[in-house]
Amino acid sequence: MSEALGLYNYWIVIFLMMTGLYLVISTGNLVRKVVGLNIFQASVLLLYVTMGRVDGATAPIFVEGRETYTDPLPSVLMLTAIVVGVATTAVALALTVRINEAYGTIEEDEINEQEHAQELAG
Amino acid sequence: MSEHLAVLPVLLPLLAAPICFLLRNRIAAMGTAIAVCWVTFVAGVVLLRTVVTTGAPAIYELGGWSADVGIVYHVDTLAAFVVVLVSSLGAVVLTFAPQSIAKEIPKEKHHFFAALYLLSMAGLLGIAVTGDLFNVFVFLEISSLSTYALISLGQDRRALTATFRYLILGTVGATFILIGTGLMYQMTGTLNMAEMAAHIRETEGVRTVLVAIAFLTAGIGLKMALFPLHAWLPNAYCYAPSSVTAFVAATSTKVSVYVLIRWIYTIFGTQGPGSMSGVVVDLVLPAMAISGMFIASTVAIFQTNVKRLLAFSSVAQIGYMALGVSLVSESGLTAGIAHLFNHALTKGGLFLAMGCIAYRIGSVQLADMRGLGRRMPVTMFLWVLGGLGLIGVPCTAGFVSKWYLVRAALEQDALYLAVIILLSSLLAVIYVWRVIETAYFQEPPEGKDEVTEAPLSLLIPTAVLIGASIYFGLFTEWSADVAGLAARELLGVVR
Amino acid sequence: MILTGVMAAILVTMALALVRATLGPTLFDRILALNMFGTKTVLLIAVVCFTIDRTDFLDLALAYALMNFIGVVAVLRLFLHKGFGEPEPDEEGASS
Amino acid sequence: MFQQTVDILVLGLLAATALAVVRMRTLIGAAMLMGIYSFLSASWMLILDAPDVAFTEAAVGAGVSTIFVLATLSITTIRAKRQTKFQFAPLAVVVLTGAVLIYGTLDMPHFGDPEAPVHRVGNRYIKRVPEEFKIPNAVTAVLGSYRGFDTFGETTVVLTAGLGVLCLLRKRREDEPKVVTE
Repeated sequence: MSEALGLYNYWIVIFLMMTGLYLVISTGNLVRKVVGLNIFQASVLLLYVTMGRVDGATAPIFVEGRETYTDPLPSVLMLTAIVVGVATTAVALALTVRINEAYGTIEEDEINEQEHAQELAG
Repeated sequence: MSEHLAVLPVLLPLLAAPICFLLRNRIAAMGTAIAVCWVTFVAGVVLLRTVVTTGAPAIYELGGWSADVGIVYHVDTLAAFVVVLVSSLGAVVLTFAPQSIAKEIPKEKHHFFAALYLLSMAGLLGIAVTGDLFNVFVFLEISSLSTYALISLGQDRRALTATFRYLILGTVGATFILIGTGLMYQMTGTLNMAEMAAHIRETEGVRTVLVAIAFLTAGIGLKMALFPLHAWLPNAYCYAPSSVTAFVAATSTKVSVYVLIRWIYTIFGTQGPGSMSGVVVDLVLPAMAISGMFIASTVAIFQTNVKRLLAFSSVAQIGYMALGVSLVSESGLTAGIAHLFNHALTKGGLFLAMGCIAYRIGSVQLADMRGLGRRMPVTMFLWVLGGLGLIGVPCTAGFVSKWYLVRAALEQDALYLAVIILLSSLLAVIYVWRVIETAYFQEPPEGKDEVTEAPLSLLIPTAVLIGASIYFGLFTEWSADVAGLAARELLGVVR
Repeated sequence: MILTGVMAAILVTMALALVRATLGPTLFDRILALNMFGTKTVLLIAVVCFTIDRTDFLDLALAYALMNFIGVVAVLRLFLHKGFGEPEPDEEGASS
Repeated sequence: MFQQTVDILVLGLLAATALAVVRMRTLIGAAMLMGIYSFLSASWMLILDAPDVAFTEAAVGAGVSTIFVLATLSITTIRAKRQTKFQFAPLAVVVLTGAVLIYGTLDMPHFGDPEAPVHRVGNRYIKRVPEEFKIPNAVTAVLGSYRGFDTFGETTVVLTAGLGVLCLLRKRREDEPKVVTE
């Protein structure tokens, strides 16, 4: 029982990560792919933050009268990872805009069709 | 000055990138970028000399914080070798670039090209020198994001979709690396690779660490286009601007191979108690490598676009490197590291030659290259020399590393591996011959404009890379010896 | 104890807002659901601050409220001309 | 007990949101649910005593990312094609990856364990920050000084992305993206 409770958080976080990954690889719509990627990355943040947690501790901002603090390092790493994630999202969305200009669609199968036609023509 | 040497190759291009962008003038931006690249190259060579002569890795504590709390740069022979590899190829390819991109990229984007190119190079160099696992992720993202933008500069609209696919797979790979890093961090409580290695020996057989290794390997496998994970590579190489293809093909995947070597040998360990990379090295890596060597080479034979042919050949050649790494012996590792360098020169040179061809005939289709041997004799001659290097003909650099690889296989009494290496080289003969046959023994297409030799500013960088690949095939002291030294260091055989 | 009750109530409201955001059917429903979800987050943070006894984090709730406000304004600006009343097209060929 | 109840409830809500994003057919709906997901995960981070990440996630994840996605939708299209057939391969990949990860959790130190090895370096910071810096926030100290180079790298990532986006979206003077026939 304690095993299940102690690891419950990790399992849910894994479920969240895999949901994001599933959306990335299963959908053919470019915007939904980016949304999935976002969910995937946001869930990895939760994995790290979950690790840093210490029972009975408080946030690592020092105050009078508190002795134990949670681990500051996972927070630091994830602050970097959030920014990296949003940077990737921005580039991916800019690409989506350009693809929509060039192909008139953001559906993968329609793009593939057009590319195939182009390949045959060329 | 000398105490800051370790950080210099990373900081120079990193700080020059925004300057190039702000200059806006395309000539000034490209000029600055080229100058910075060559200075970086010189710094890299000095760094390698220092590391080799002092016999100890150069340690640089960023911000003055020691390894237990801060980030340190840890430059051993292998890292310095990769720095020289990336900066030299970066410099040569960028020297090639101005004339080439003048035809392929709109003029108002040239300063973007210069800035992104420098950022990509800085990211790759940062991965090479850092001793901190999370820092690898950050610099990997710098180099990846700039590479995406560079590839999307291609003329064809398919460059956009190729980039998008690369971005999705690359980000999934990077996130896998982030998960693996997190699990390693969770079990060891540190991000410094040396400290991590020390703690990992205490936690023998912990399942979390095994999973971390699996995720790190899968993530970096995506980044280095190890065989079944290579889906992004052919189109990305095919539709990127010529100079971008040459740079990415020569450096990006090679640095990923370096990261894999670093993780397997420095962190996970390969022998002794507590070594954790058994399954990866014994089973996964060789299987992927060998299937890649055969399947990708076979696919390459049937390509009608020469750039894509070379891209599939790259996937196959990554297999040779991975195989060398997986042998866990001095000559195997030497072969892997030497092939890293030799293949970077050869493939860089070949893609530059493709750039020359694209510059003159505006196409990289095999059908349009008919009779090119007579119309662009120098370029095609260089192409043939590079092609021989891909096959591994004696006197080329490709031969040296394959020779080491066969020797490593025989040392382990794995005769079948030696046969496999030779057989897959035969496949390379076929696809290289297809191009040679088309260029030399077929009549040029009717009704096309007369084509002349590529301008010298394109030919000289191409000749430098191809020439270097021949030079290092004839005189192996430098490349193979440094590779051997790096291999001994990684295996813990102290000089 | 009373804080636990408040927390539970807020979480239930959040779940209801989530249902509305999922079902739609119009863009306006979704925007309202997003806005409501943001408001509930602000309340949740306030309650959490009191339960973990770090009232200095109440500032965070302010920042969330601000983000929520800006977010909703931005969404409304972006889709000013898209028409909020009709259900959104979700299929190729549906009227937009 | 309170902590556990809240954990289970908030995590359940997170899981429901993630599933809703996958099931969501309309693009605007997916974007909004993504915002909700970020808000919720930010709240959970606060419950886990990581207010700095919670703050950044709310501003950057829930705010900026969502607005980026919605802006993209407003200039491209809000139509999404209905997925016709269910594919088995992605689900298999995801289930396999998830199973590997769950296998990995079996040896993990339990949630909130103060003795977990993960706190090795963190404890050094907790000890050293009050001595070496005059600021109360340990996260800021680590971010700005001990691991300042990562932060520098992060800034460079933003620069790179900015350059990339500008380069992609800048209109070509001569022509629109053209179809090159080979």
